[in-house]
Amino acid sequence: MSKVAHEVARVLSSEPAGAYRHLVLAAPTIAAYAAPGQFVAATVGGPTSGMLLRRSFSIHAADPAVGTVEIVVAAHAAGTTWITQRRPGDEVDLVGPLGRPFPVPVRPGPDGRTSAVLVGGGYGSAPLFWLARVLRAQGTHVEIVLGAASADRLFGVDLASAVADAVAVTTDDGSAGTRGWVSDVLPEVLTRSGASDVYACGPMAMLKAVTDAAAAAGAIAHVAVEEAMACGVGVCMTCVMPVVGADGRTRMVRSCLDGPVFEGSRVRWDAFGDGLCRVPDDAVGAPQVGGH
Amino acid sequence: MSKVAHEVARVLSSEPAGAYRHLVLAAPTIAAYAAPGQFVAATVGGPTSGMLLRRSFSIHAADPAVGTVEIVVAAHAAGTTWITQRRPGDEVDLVGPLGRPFPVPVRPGPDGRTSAVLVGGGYGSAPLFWLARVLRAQGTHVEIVLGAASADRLFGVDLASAVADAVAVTTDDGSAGTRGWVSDVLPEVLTRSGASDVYACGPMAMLKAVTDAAAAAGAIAHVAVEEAMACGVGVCMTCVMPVVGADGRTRMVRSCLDGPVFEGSRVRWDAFGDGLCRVPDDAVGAPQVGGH
Amino acid sequence: MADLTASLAGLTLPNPLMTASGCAANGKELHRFFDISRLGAFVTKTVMAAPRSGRGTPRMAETPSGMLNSIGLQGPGIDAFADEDLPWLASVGARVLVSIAGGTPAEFAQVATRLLASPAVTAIAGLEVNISCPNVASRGQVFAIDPHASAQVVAAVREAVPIHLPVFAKLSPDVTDLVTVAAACLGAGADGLTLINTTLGMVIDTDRMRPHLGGITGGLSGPAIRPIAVRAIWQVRSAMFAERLPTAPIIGVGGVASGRDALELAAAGASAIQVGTATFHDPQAPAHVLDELALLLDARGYAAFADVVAAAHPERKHP
Amino acid sequence: MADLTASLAGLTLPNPLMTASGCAANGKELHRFFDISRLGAFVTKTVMAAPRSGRGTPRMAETPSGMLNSIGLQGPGIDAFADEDLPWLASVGARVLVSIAGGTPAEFAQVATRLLASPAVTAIAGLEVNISCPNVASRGQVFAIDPHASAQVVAAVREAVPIHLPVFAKLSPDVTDLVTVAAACLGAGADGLTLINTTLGMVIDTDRMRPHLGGITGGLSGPAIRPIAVRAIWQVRSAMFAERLPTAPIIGVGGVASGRDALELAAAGASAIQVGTATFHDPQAPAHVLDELALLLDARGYAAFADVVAAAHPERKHP
Ligand SMILES: Cc1cc2nc3c(=O)[nH]c(=O)nc-3n(C[C@H](O)[C@H](O)[C@H](O)COP(=O)(O)OP(=O)(O)OC[C@H]3O[C@@H](n4cnc5c(N)ncnc54)[C@H](O)[C@@H]3O)c2cc1C
Ligand SMILES: Cc1cc2nc3c(=O)[nH]c(=O)nc-3n(C[C@H](O)[C@H](O)[C@H](O)COP(=O)(O)OP(=O)(O)OC[C@H]3O[C@@H](n4cnc5c(N)ncnc54)[C@H](O)[C@@H]3O)c2cc1C
Ligand SMILES: Cc1cc2nc3c(=O)[nH]c(=O)nc-3n(C[C@H](O)[C@H](O)[C@H](O)COP(=O)(O)O)c2cc1C
Ligand SMILES: Cc1cc2nc3c(=O)[nH]c(=O)nc-3n(C[C@H](O)[C@H](O)[C@H](O)COP(=O)(O)O)c2cc1C
Ligand code: FES
Ligand code: FES
Repeated sequence: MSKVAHEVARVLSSEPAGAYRHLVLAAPTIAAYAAPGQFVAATVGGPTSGMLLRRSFSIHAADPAVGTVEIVVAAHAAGTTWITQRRPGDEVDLVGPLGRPFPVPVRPGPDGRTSAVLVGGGYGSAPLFWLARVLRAQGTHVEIVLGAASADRLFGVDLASAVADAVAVTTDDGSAGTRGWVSDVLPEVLTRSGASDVYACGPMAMLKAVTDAAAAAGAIAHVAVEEAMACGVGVCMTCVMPVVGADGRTRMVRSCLDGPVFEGSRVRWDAFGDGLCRVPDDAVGAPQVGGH
Repeated sequence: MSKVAHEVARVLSSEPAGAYRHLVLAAPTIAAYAAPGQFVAATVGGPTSGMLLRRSFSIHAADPAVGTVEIVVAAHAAGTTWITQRRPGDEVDLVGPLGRPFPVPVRPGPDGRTSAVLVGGGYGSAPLFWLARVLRAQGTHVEIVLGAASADRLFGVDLASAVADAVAVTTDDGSAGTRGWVSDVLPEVLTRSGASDVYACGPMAMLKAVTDAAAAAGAIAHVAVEEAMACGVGVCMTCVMPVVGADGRTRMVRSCLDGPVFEGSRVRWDAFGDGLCRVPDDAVGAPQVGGH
Repeated sequence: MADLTASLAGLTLPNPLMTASGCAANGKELHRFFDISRLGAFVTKTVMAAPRSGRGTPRMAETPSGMLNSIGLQGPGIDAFADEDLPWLASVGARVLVSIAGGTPAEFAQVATRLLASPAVTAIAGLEVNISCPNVASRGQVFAIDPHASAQVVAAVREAVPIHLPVFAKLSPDVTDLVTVAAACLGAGADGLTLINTTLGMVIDTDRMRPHLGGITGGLSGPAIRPIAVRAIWQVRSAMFAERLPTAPIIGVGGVASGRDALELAAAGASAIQVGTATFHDPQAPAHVLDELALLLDARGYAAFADVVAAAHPERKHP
Repeated sequence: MADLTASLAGLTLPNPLMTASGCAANGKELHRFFDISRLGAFVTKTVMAAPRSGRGTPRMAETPSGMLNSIGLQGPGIDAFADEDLPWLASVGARVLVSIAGGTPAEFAQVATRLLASPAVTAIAGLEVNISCPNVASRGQVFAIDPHASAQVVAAVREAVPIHLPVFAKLSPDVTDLVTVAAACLGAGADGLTLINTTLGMVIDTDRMRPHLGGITGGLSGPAIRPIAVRAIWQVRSAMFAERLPTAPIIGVGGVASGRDALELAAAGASAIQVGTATFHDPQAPAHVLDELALLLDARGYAAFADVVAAAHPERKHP
């Protein structure tokens, strides 16, 4: 397990970004340890809060030199709304960086260069621009595909061109970019770029579609999931999902510790549906008929 | 029951005042209805608070013309601390004015003028200056006695001289005024002023001492109590205390509705002790031996 | 606008919202904040035969998202209630669910009988039998933990009042087997159940190192216990679907503070909803919950409140 | 500096603070945040004989000042626990209270026996028997609601392990008569009791109109239930003072998030304190509670933690 810190971060800035809020936080220790794909977990509601559990946010950027960590937050319900209401000078209790970062591509193409496509749905794009910078710095060709329901729910279209070799945008309602889903444009991007690795963060249905498209194109999908988490640090077992291990067996693994980034082909997508995730019958320790 | 309002008040100012915090709130309807001795009840902790119950505060001043209500708050535990942290522009959900106000003196002295002594312990003095102004405006001679543990726990010494004909100050540690308790100086003040009515607000032990001193001087004591309250509006029955009614019988009455101002001589002081209040055996409906 | 009518045990109410016993006194105090006749029904503070002083103080402690109380059933006694409080409630047009208690089944029946002699008897929509009160015959243990004692109380009350007045038994969650207590009450003639009364808790004053409440233990209420209320309603409703219990209406209570919360209890199986502790936070809470519930039903396209009752049960979805 | 030593059933621990089973995994994860050997003891996630996947998700819901969970006892099985997890805990110097469960008394005994074969057996400070797990013999009802079934489990475990290893039975609050269950467990050879496990609750997803948890009902935990834990500890401790129960140590658990909370459970009668759900809020919670408790004891002039155990009981003050 990698290094992790627990620190009270001061809000340096909080700016609207379309439907979201972009926060810059002073959290020097977390900034020093973080890598793209990891997340932070914040307490919400202040000292007299009735909400006990931490809320998780992908790290949008971390700058060890100045000691900042950035996050992009969608006001979903009470906890995230509280975060979006923090103002410069306010404090947020953070634990991080948590989880495993995105791995780097290791299979260079015919030109000797590695190539990657980064796919973000909604605020799921938040961690991708930092990843893009890291990948480009090591010589990887990077293309970005961003999708959302509508233009205001896209995040980082302006940032993308600065860090990627090519950018494609889709919206469900056509209010920006191509009308449709990222999965509509992804096959073509994959073919054109010949990417060996696809990185994706966004809703579960999108991650499955990206996994399928990557498989069809012979690429590896690295998907960052968002399962409901109570602790974020590996002690509660609430964030589990069925993932196939190196031994070929499915286990209910903690997405906060073994994830949030998984190889898409190892995720048991068949277990998910209708907002639930079943334990596959062939999972290690799965309930037996008549058993527990 | 008098008129009462439920309104979201905006904080206009919050200033330190010794060990306390003095807040001015925009609450026009409450301001319009309020009289000295009444109180407001505020929710604490914001929308995601784990603290459900309202906190009560005496109305320090109410100005119907500008629509303001003022309170003086001691940071006791989490709820009051939250109130002291509110800043201009913040909102506080208020119900008020609650309870019965201080009655006016009705027995003029030999000079044809009514005379009153107002006694405040700690922040308990908060409602007295407004009361003093009202009494003086109707021709009553007013003296004020303020006491506290130490100088920083006195409230309103500066205000007192502007609204009273005479002021006495005591502190337990002698850091301001006479060293000692208000009850040490009160008999002399009562004798000198020939007051018919004594008004007091502060800790229970002080209220009892004031009641005794008033009785000795042939004056009526009007004491404003502070029992722990869950609702403040008369529906929970948590704030009760034993008080003798017009029929001479003791009942457990709601201090939020029938109080907080009681005639000191009617309060069953014998029932209080060690932070508890027993039901006197002769109270209406008191538990019988072997009964409930 | 969804049809908010609530039907329970022959009773038809304009909407499912009610106050909870002991959290709204007997109406006058809240009527300053909203017209209590807007509510489906007004549930009165539990009344016993004689006037009662209740317990000494402190009688309450705040707890995380809840509170503890030990009021000790303070009240004016049934004579004063029937002659003064009930007529006042009738005068403002409230439909009244009268909460009654006693130390013996006979005292329950006596209180119910006396109630019928009130000049305002027509304002009575039904009786709520509070069996979470000490049973004189068993050294102060409450009736509600014993199916047999609970049934005796219900039978005594059912016998004392005319059949058109529905009788609801209000149960305690502090039992190993709630369904058995529910079965005993329904078997003894209860027309419906109210779930749940407070759960037993305690707070210690760590400054004085002694129990905080004069009464040592007290009843825990508020949003903290809402998951317990939802579970209790669900269990009893499931037992009805499974035909382990006769079908009867459930009045849900416990931690409701918003329209969403009311919807949650209804979906678990409640045909009407009471708002208790939330009233201490917001004196208009019962009215606010009603308004929020109405908006929610509309927003989700439900034609009637009746459509959401027990809607989270698979048996209801796929009967 | 107050003496923090905690003594329970022959066990002497440097301090009374522990993790709570299932809220700290098996140590590695929290050890990144603080040295877990600082705690009086580390309580492991309940382990059963075979590996278990646990339930599907959602497995949790946040509730006001609490949470609901239905993990379904996910775990690696006793072999992996004894061969890998326990040795790791031993390697960092933790004193380990091992939480075990089974579907039958025999499975409990089997798990206990296998545990003794661990290379790290000397790290075991004691066993915590989690009887809030489904009893295969009674269609999935948990052992803990039945005094007889609970006693059978405790007896089987007590027989399987050497007498120097204390056995604690962890009870559920969801019973009509907690003292009877406590008596059954102590009678069957338990050296002490852990009070309380979660209380049964439920949350409904009002968007989807179905139970929020895959497992339908779940266990409610966190500060919301602290008053229930304090009450349970108080009741059992009072029964000991009244000699309705043999005197035995109680480990308190339920809603502790601060030194004050720990003091409250101790004053109610707990000789050691576990921190569960609060760890999800603050991964350093068990260590923070320990530090706060130490400061509080000093500030109030107590010479030893032992002085506050059961200190709110009048019998303790005026024996
Ligand atoms: C690894 C990870 C990275 C994330 N990154 C971002 C991000 O960059 N920006 C962003 O806006 N959101 C992100 N989320 C989602 C965010 O954590 C949830 O929207 C948030 O927890 C919901 O809190 P709430 O109080 O608004 O909602 P509520 O529904 O009130 O939350 C109740 C409980 O459920 C949990 N929960 C509910 N939804 C989610 C969810 N989708 N994921 C995890 N826990 C959930 C909460 O933690 C809380 O315990 C991320 C989630 C995960 C797991
Ligand atoms: C009529 C009245 C007038 C008051 N006027 C003032 C005032 O002008 N300035 C001021 O600073 N304080 C005043 N108080 C006291 C103030 O209400 C309490 O200090 C406050 O409620 C404590 O809240 P807390 O969250 O800090 O403490 P906590 O101890 O956390 O409060 C817990 C619970 O106990 C109740 N409670 C605790 N102490 C008291 C108390 N003394 N009185 C009533 N309820 C209590 C709270 O309402 C809350 O429900 C007044 C109280 C009453 C009843
Ligand atoms: C202060 C207080 C007094 C109560 N008095 C009674 C009562 O007299 N009779 C009764 O049946 N229930 C009484 N209750 C229980 C409530 O009616 C209700 O069942 C319980 O509080 C749970 O609902 P809530 O969480 O909405 O408060 C009382 C509750 C509180 C908080
Ligand atoms: C997510 C979670 C998992 C738990 N798993 C177990 C378990 O495996 N065995 C057990 O005895 N108790 C388990 N518990 C119960 C806790 O140990 C504890 O008794 C309960 O949560 C009350 O304490 P708390 O309020 O401090 O969390 C679990 C609790 C939670 C919240
Ligand atoms: S969120 Fe707790 S184990 Fe993953
Ligand atoms: S505080 Fe509720 S009745 Fe007085």
